[in-house]
Amino acid sequence: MKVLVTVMPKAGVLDPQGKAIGHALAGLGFAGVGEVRAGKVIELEVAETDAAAAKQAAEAMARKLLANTVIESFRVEIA
Amino acid sequence: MKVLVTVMPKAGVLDPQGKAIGHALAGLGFAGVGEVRAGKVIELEVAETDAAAAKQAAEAMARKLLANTVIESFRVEIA
Amino acid sequence: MRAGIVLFPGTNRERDMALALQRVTGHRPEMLWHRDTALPAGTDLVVLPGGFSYGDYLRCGAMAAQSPIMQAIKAFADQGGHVLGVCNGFQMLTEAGLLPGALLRNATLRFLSMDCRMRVERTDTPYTNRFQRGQVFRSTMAHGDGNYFADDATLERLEGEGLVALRYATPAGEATAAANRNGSARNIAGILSPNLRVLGLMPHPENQVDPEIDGTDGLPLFESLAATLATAAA
Amino acid sequence: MTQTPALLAPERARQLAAEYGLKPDEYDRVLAILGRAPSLCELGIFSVMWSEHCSYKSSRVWLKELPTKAPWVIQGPGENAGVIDIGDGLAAVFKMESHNHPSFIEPYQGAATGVGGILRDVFTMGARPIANLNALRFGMPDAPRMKQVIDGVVRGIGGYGNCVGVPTVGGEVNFHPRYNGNPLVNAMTVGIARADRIFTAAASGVGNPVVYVGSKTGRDGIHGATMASTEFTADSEEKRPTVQIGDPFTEKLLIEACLELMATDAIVAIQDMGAAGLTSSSVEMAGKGGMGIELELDRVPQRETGMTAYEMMLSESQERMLMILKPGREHVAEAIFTKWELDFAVIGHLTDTGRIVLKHKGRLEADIELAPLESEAPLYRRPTAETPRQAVLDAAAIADPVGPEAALLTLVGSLDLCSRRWIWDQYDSMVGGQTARRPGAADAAIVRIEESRRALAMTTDCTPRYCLADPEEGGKQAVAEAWRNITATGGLPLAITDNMNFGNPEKPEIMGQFAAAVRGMAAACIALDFPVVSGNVSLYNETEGRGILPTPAIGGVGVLDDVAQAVGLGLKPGLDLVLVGETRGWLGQSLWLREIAGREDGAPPPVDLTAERRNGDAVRGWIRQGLVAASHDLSDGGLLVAAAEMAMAGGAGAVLDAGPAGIPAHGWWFGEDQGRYLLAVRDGDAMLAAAKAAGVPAIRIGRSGGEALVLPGGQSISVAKLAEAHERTLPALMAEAGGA
Ligand SMILES: Nc1ncnc2c1ncn2[C@@H]1O[C@H](COP(=O)(O)OP(=O)(O)O)[C@@H](O)[C@H]1O
Ligand SMILES: [Mg+2]
Repeated sequence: MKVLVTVMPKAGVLDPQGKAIGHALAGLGFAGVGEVRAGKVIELEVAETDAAAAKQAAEAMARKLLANTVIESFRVEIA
Repeated sequence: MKVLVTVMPKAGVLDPQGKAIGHALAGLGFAGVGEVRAGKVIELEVAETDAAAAKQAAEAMARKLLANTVIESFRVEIA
Repeated sequence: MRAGIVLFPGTNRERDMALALQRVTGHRPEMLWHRDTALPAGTDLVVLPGGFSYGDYLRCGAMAAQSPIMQAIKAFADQGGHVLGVCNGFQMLTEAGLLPGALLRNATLRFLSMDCRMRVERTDTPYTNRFQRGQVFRSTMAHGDGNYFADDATLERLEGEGLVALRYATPAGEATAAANRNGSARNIAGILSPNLRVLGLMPHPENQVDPEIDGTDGLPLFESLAATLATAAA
Repeated sequence: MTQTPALLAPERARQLAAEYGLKPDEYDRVLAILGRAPSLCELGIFSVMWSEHCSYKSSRVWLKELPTKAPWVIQGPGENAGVIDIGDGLAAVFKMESHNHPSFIEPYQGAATGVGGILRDVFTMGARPIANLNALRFGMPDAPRMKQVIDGVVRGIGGYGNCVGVPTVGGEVNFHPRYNGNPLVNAMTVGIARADRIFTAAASGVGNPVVYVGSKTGRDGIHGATMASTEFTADSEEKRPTVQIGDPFTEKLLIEACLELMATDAIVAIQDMGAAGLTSSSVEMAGKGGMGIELELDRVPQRETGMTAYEMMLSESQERMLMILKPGREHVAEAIFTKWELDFAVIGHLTDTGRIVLKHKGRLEADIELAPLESEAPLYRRPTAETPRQAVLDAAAIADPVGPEAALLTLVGSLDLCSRRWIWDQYDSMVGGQTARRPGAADAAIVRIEESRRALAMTTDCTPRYCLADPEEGGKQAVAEAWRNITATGGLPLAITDNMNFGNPEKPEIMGQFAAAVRGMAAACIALDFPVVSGNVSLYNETEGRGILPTPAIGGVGVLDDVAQAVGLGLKPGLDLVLVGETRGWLGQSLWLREIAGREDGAPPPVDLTAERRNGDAVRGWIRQGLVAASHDLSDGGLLVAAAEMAMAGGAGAVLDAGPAGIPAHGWWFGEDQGRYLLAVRDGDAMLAAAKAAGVPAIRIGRSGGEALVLPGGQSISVAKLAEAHERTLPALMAEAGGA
């Protein structure tokens, strides 16, 4: 089963990369782009076959390693 | 409208980061984790109100800037 | 002083650090391995050196912070042990929760390898007692993720408790935006734990300990440690 | 098991051979060697081993002319890297290599994997890498995609070098429209080993295990021709060759693990898997040792499923090494590689058959006699055409449109002379704690050797516009400038590596450039006792039929017995400025001519090798006697640019005297006559006397002090203003290349 963990900078945390992307997009002539946030996505192939259990395991991984909750929030989805 | 652009290393392209994450998860005792791929997600706030048009614009941004199509593939979703 | 330098996969400034410590103690510090679960008996300083542990993949220092030896280091710090984290080591200390905050990508979004200057904010610490208060010293930085971040409450607490050890500053000692290349909150270059025994900083004073290489601006930091720990041992 | 592999049908084989780049007569030779049609895997092996890159078929006849011997040369060309004795039982191991095409396709990864590859060439030989350098040639920043290329290449070099913890201490950069479609990325690594602990690739010992270590094998970088082939499978998307991705983290582990294993006595031979990966490493190791080799490809650690023998043999996945171990030592090696969390597999053994035999899934995939694979490899003496000589320009006949003050400000901010700080600020130049002179601080980078007083002086040099105008003088000049740059720091130049970047060798004028450049290099190497110990050739650097400027990049290495002897170029106040060497005011091919007069013509400045040697030996002697406070060689931009560079580096100004009568002012200030140095000394009279005694031309040209360069006409240009013009160019150009 494939699980997606998406990790984003928390609101209020500086996101220099998102800001730079927004800037670059504007520079390339893409109009109407507002706030840009840049995060990470980690795609995990897990042996678990039960979706709820897989989700729970991925959440544990996110809390332990994949996200730094001082600066990041995360969400887990089954792909 | 919020658009999500997810950028992943192409299939077959080495993903050292994913490899290291997989290794670390195994080391932390998370069993049953198979292949891990690490990518980026860019969350864009766009002025566009038509979903199809927003998606199209985001695809253009991905091709032009957000993804390096030599080594990365991307997908666009409306959040 | 009995110092141990921890080696993680990808650590690369361990020899620089060993040279700096050797300069003030006369002997080579011990190298410790990330999979060790205990520190050698009698250790009074643990150093987490610079480098790219685990390739800086995911987040700098994140995987190293989960290493077996980190448990031992946390216990050591809890018991009042001295822990110095430089660059990647600072990132590990924040990831492991031994110091608050986090180190984000440099505001320039580029790796910064250049001289910087730091102002010494207090001199009554194990790491700074050989500096003058307000002294500005030169060091080099070499990092992609040195942009110190903490929420406002944490920053207020750090300031209030005097736990900001070092701030990026101009040669004249002003903490200006221009002197703060990586964009750190309040120009913070280094912070201390409440008991002043854990120090994390981004620049590399271990590269400024030899007149033949790049001057000796960083030497007082190591002399401070040597003096503190020699007294402690006596 | 069958006796012959599955053979290709004759017409199909011939067609594929052509697709893989084998000429018809080359393919006939393959048939003669095999005595039958090849299997796909065999054809792949021949095509990569006989490619220009691996066989040097166009360049070999010329490269033989380069001098490669000296009493201090331990290992000349032919191994993974060259090795020289630097005293105290230590050896310096170094080489330079190009990654031009990959860097244009994917600048970050192309440059990064270039650095990774050259590092492996050096630590393969038992050396700990202590320095990286990079010689870069870019097109004009406003050319399509070029800023992205510049940005990606610089990030890639930094990204890899910074992570593995090897300081990037020097290099060079040129810009020219002729690189618009073909930028050059040449990376150099220098390492240190014990002179009696050098490892080589020659295999020996029948039955000895063949061991694979490092990363797993994927389909990275497999010969592009396979893409067109539907031979293997229908799902072509999956099997498409992919860009190689560098993993500096794994490389760092590989360095530590290999060095740890090398400290034991387990290794017989070792070789990195570079271009043509498993093929070239196994063929070369067995071939050099006169052995046979048999591999079970099922045991190769694989990253992807369903890989064929052909794909495994041609994969260019990064961060992999092949070793021959002593019998029974597998467990020693395995323990070390497991500790460093790297893949380890025994994939075969040595035989006495003189053949390479490959098995996969219970089938024979290749069986080739090794000796003819090397001895019958194609070798071409391609036709050459001489570059027509250009007229020697007379400075007096060229009008100076702006005067020295304006010209200087333009020149110090021009692309080829502006500060490279934007680049080196992204490279960790200090890691290791031994960098005594960083980029910009001296003419060569100085790195001390751990636990020693000794230091190495390292530089890369080449002036491509000279090479285009006169490849022989240009080749000479490139070697001479490297020698001069090392000398200017007080270092004793010992040997060079080279990276020959040229266009299509099938064109006589390109092959002529190559041959002439080698001739010039050889002359300089001999005159300066500066042999070639390693190198690399990159041909076919052409886009739409237009070649790059001929670019024989030279990487020079020298030694200082004591790091304290090293001098930099930073000027301090209160010193006499002494110009060493003869000035005629040579403006042909000078930067002044290009940037100020808008012309790129004339004969380039000739190099008088006798004068070069005499002047340099004298300067080095004076530095070693402690007579010199700062020193700089005169090259691009000439005397006034050199003075400005010293002033900016040290933050002090100078008052300059007028040149001798008979030399036009612009020739005096900006001529690029060779074999010259600008020295800052405490006692100018003593220096002039010493010069006279040594028969070295020298004159006092001014005195340092103040905050400006003051010209004889009274014009004063503040050092701050110069620095502003010098520093502004690259950051301004690259600002919008941004950071995302
Ligand atoms: N690509 C690069 N990487 C690192 N350092 C560089 C690079 N290019 C130039 N430098 C450094 O910039 C300085 C000036 O280079 P250059 O003008 O080529 O010197 P020179 O003319 O004396 O050979 C040198 O210290 C050189 O090592
Ligand atoms: Mg040079």
